[in-house]
Amino acid sequence: MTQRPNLRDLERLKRHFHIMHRIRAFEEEAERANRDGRVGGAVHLSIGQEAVAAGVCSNLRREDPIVSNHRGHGHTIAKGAEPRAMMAELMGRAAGTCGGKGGSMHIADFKVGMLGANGVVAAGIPIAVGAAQALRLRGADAVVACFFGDGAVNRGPFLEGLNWARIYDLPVLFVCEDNGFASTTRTKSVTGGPGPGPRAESLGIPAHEVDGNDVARIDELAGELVARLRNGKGPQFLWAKTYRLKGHTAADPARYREAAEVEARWQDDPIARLRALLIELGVAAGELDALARAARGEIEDAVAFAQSAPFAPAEAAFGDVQDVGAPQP
Amino acid sequence: MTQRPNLRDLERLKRHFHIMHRIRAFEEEAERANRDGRVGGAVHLSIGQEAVAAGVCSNLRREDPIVSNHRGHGHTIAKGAEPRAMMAELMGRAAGTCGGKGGSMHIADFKVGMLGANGVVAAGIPIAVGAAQALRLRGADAVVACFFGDGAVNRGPFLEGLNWARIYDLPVLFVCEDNGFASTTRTKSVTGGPGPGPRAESLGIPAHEVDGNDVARIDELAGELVARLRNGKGPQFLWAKTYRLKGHTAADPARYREAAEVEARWQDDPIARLRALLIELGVAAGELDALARAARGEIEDAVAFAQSAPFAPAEAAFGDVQDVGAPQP
Amino acid sequence: MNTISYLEASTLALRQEMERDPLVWALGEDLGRGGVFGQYGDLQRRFGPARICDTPISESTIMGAAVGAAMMGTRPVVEMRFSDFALCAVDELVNQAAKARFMFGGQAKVPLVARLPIGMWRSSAAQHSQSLESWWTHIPGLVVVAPSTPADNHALLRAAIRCDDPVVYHEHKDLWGLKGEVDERAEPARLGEARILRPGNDVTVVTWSKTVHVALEAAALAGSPSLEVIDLRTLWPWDRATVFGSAQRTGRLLVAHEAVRVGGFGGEIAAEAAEQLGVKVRRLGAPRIPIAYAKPMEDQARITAAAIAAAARLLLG
Amino acid sequence: MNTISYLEASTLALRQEMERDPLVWALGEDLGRGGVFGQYGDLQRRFGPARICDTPISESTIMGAAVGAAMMGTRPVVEMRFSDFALCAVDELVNQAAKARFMFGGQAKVPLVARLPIGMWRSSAAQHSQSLESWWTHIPGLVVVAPSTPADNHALLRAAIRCDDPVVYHEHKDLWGLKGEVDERAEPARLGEARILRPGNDVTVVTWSKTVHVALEAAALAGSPSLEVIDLRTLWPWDRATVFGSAQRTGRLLVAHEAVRVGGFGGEIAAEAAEQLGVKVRRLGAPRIPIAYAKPMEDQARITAAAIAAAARLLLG
Ligand SMILES: Cc1ncc(C[n+]2csc(CCOP(=O)(O)OP(=O)(O)O)c2C)c(N)n1
Ligand SMILES: Cc1ncc(C[n+]2csc(CCOP(=O)(O)OP(=O)(O)O)c2C)c(N)n1
Ligand SMILES: [Mg+2]
Ligand SMILES: [Mg+2]
Repeated sequence: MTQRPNLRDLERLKRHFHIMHRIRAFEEEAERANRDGRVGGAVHLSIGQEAVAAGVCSNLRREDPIVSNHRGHGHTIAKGAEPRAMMAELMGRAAGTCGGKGGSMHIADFKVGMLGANGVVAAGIPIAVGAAQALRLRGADAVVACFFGDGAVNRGPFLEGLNWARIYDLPVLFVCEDNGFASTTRTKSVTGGPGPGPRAESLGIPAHEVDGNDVARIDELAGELVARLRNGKGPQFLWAKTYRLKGHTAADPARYREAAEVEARWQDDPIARLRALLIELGVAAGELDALARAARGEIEDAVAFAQSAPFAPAEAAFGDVQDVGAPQP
Repeated sequence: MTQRPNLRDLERLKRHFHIMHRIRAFEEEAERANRDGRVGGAVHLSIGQEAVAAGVCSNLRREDPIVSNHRGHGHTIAKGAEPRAMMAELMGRAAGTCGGKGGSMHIADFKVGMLGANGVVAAGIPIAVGAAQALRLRGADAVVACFFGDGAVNRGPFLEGLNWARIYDLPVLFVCEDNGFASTTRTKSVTGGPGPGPRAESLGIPAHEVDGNDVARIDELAGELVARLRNGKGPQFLWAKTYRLKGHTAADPARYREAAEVEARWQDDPIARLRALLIELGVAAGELDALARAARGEIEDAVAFAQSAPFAPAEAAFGDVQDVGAPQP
Repeated sequence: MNTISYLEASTLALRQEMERDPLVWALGEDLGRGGVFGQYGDLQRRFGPARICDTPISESTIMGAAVGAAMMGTRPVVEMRFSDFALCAVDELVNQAAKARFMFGGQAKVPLVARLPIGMWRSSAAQHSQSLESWWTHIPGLVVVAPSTPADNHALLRAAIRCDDPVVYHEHKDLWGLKGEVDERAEPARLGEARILRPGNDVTVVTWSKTVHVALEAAALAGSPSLEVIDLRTLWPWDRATVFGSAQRTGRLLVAHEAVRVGGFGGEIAAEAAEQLGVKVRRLGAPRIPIAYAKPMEDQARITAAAIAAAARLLLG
Repeated sequence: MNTISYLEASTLALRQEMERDPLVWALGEDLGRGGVFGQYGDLQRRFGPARICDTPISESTIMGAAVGAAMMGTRPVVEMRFSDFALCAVDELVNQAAKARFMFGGQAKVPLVARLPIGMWRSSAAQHSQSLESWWTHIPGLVVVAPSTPADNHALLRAAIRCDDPVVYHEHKDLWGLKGEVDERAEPARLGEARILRPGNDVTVVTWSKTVHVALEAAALAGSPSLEVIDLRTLWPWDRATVFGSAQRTGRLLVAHEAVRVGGFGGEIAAEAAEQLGVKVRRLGAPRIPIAYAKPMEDQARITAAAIAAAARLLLG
């Protein structure tokens, strides 16, 4: 059950509601566009996991970087990126956040501190700790949030990166989005021991388990942890238990799990839960519907924008490679 | 203080005494030979750590493989390799265990189940779990012991390999020889959290701390753990706390630590401790001296053998590369 | 003879080798559900989870465990999903697999097959599209294979599995669906043998993997010079006799590959031919750019039939 | 002008760049005690542990953290100890450092310098002797450098640190002790410029790193043809103008390197020269064998002055 939020304020919850709807709408459009070919490549949807992105990022400032994994749309939106530029990226347009060079799997928006999704599982972890180290060298007091999945805790960089953050006391919030799966494999079946949290603890990093579908609780906990980071208390680990409601990619029918299991999990949809909470707190259904519609409208606008935006010229493939010894078209 | 051994028998302790002296003598000769150029490359001495090799390997059968790291002479001798062939390897001779191709850092003797030292820290861990998996596929009931240092627990393969052993329930005894250093760095200063044992526990592997200079206790504990492995109880972790009495390599004067610290640690020399215990148990000093002399004699014989053994012909460099597409001299 | 796909040919090959030798097994992520491209089919149901082994996302240990398992006398087939992810396992492949036999003076061999699917597929951007086969040719101890047809994926994979050396085996992601005739009872191929797919008089075109099909297309283009198209099939060892024989006949050698031209394996073959035969040489490969997501930019990294024909014309002078 | 060693030249270069730019820093194992070869000297005492950062044995994260730190505007110098250990950090170097700028559409650059000491030193066997510089030339986004003298190690390291691209910087372990004149106030080198070290008429010899000294020795051998010795200094970008200019003059090009010949960077240069200029080419490199421990076998992997002279004679003859 959703816990009674130790409320900061109702407006904050409504903002979460808006952002989570924006993520949901963005990914539903991306899914559709991937199926009909307007968006290419592998598209990893975070539908069902929106509460983690919203709850964590709402505690970050624009100058606090985040590092993401392959499932990065939600983090990017929650960090404040423009849906137009994001959808343009997914459609490979010059107006995309990466000029069409990255696509969904490499979405990034450095303007808002989003240092990139990544096609290699766990590769973002070392990048995040290095970013934190650089910020310290530069005298900035920003903090870094690093998102990864439960599958990433079985790769070496998980150990190396967390140890690194600990020994240098870096202000990094590690966020493990435990959605139960690594592609088609149930992560539990390939993960020894008691799981991500205890692994972090064994590396000296305090771990905090949280219901990953409860945005109010995530927001509150992330707020506490980010405050600790800002107070120089060293790295923190957030273990958010959630569920991947869609397949691994938009093209994955996910036949390796029962329809009934997925259906049951839809009952725990973080957006529906937040809606119920807000109604319980006295917000009018009409106001919420308006917020949801607004979010949907923003995304429809983004799709329209992206579809009519031009592609970068083919020769742009020769740009952004390197300064010294740059390739010639 | 050395614990009263829950004695299997006195003969066993005397065998340890002999083997530990053999290791000590071998490495003292290797050190000398490295200084005067008879042995080349980097030579990593395990002087002060002999109890771990002796205590663990005495519980293994010939067909139980071990995998080692760069500091592998002790493990190799304790597993039963011939000092002559070993010293010949260090001197690069054709009669060496690897025909002179490996040298100290790649010493190996497959005949006695010694699958190799390794020049890459932590690289032996995945190899060890794979060896265990292969043994299971082949229906063998052998167990594998994997030796590595306290520096190796900060590399990714530590996490990956231990997790692997856990999820497939492989009979691997992980032996962390915690000698306080990784080259010139005190390992504590770069290791977050409570250390190797708790890291193993967080991966679901029972960890057992032991005084790494107490061969009787190591033998006993390793005996218990190997029995568990043979009974299908899954992987085990032995965390042996010891000290590297010499420099990182035979060429390292180790100026990064005080002479007083090293001197104090010599008081805890595992060989001296074992000698004191045996005397306390009533063994005559003369008998022990004879054992030590015998060990020293075997090594002197090995040096003499190696020095007079021929080098492999230069063209042997073209052998053992590959079958398909083999290089031509 | 059956008409099956390049993907199915690999499933068949692995199945046959697993039936033949109980010490052949495979390990990698999601293999129980067929693997990321379905190339492991229902093999786990057939052989059980110990021989079709689902692993965690632990590339270093997938490769490293295979090294240990190979040294202990089994024949692991290592699935890396995308050749890009093998970059997480390079110590294990290069410092361990390739060198163990030598370092240990021949005490053990390392008969593993590392499957590293290469190449551009569709809009997969810079971390899922690479072709780095030339790297492995530079590493003593490794055998390097890159089949272009279903029949070869069957015959070469079986040969790779029986080979006592570590083999880096490159399937091309854009060929999975390619259909062709496969004789299930055929002998495994001999590693190191190229094949002349199309005779020609003017220019010898040496190529492998997907670019074989592009070269055949080029040869069929109206106005193209007469191209002799050689599918190299194995990059190490490469079939010098066949390549040199053809190049000597035509007097002109073009090497074409999808990988980046600079530092690509085309340089090795062209340099050898220039050095040993003195024939005219030319190379085609991708420009030195990462592979972009958006199609117009992505296409800049593709070698086209027109480009091959044009390069051949330049050689003709 | 001071006469200092190749090693000291690198310490000086790093010190000067750290004094000049507070965002230059270094990370790696044991740097506080000077690094494995002493090349970090007393820099930690001078600049503190945040800028000369002692790390755990975590190559993936040493390189990966540098990528993050470089994207955030600092200039990390990454110490890998032995180029062999960089094989534990290839995803980070190739999939991340080299591609980040491109994948993210130019939103960030990755100005890191990865120091990968290469080469045979003394009896260090197969895992501590490799030269894999050709690999990095194949990777779009990377700059590749290999200095052969103290002056160049000073001037090129400073240039590498100021470069906005990721630079793979290869020092040769056998050159640490080499002494030479270094002008502390000299400008940093320009990356991509080769240098003709010795003029000659018969054969252009292109080489880099330690083999430069072997080539000079070959040129001085009695009975050797007249060799024009070019130190390439930077492998990517390589100085085509200087190499081609010389090769056109002599009509003969020999590329010699310590790395394995098959798949080595010699193939790239020889193929380009054959293709573009039609000059006679030849390559020298190590046989395709791992490097053995025992000296007689180890020496089989060495390129000698006599071998260079003989290869040059073959080109002439
Ligand atoms: C190093 C590496 N290995 C394998 C893959 C293929 N892959 C992409 S996503 C994924 C599953 C990741 O699971 P998790 O970390 O839990 O994230 P989730 O997909 O559940 O969000 C895998 C195996 C990869 N991208 N990188
Ligand atoms: C991947 C890798 N990084 C660095 C090194 C260099 N190196 C060799 S031994 C060593 C220290 C290892 O420490 P530990 O594991 O504690 O073993 P010990 O030397 O103390 O026995 C280092 C850093 C290496 N061989 N491999
Ligand atoms: Mg997951
Ligand atoms: Mg140690």
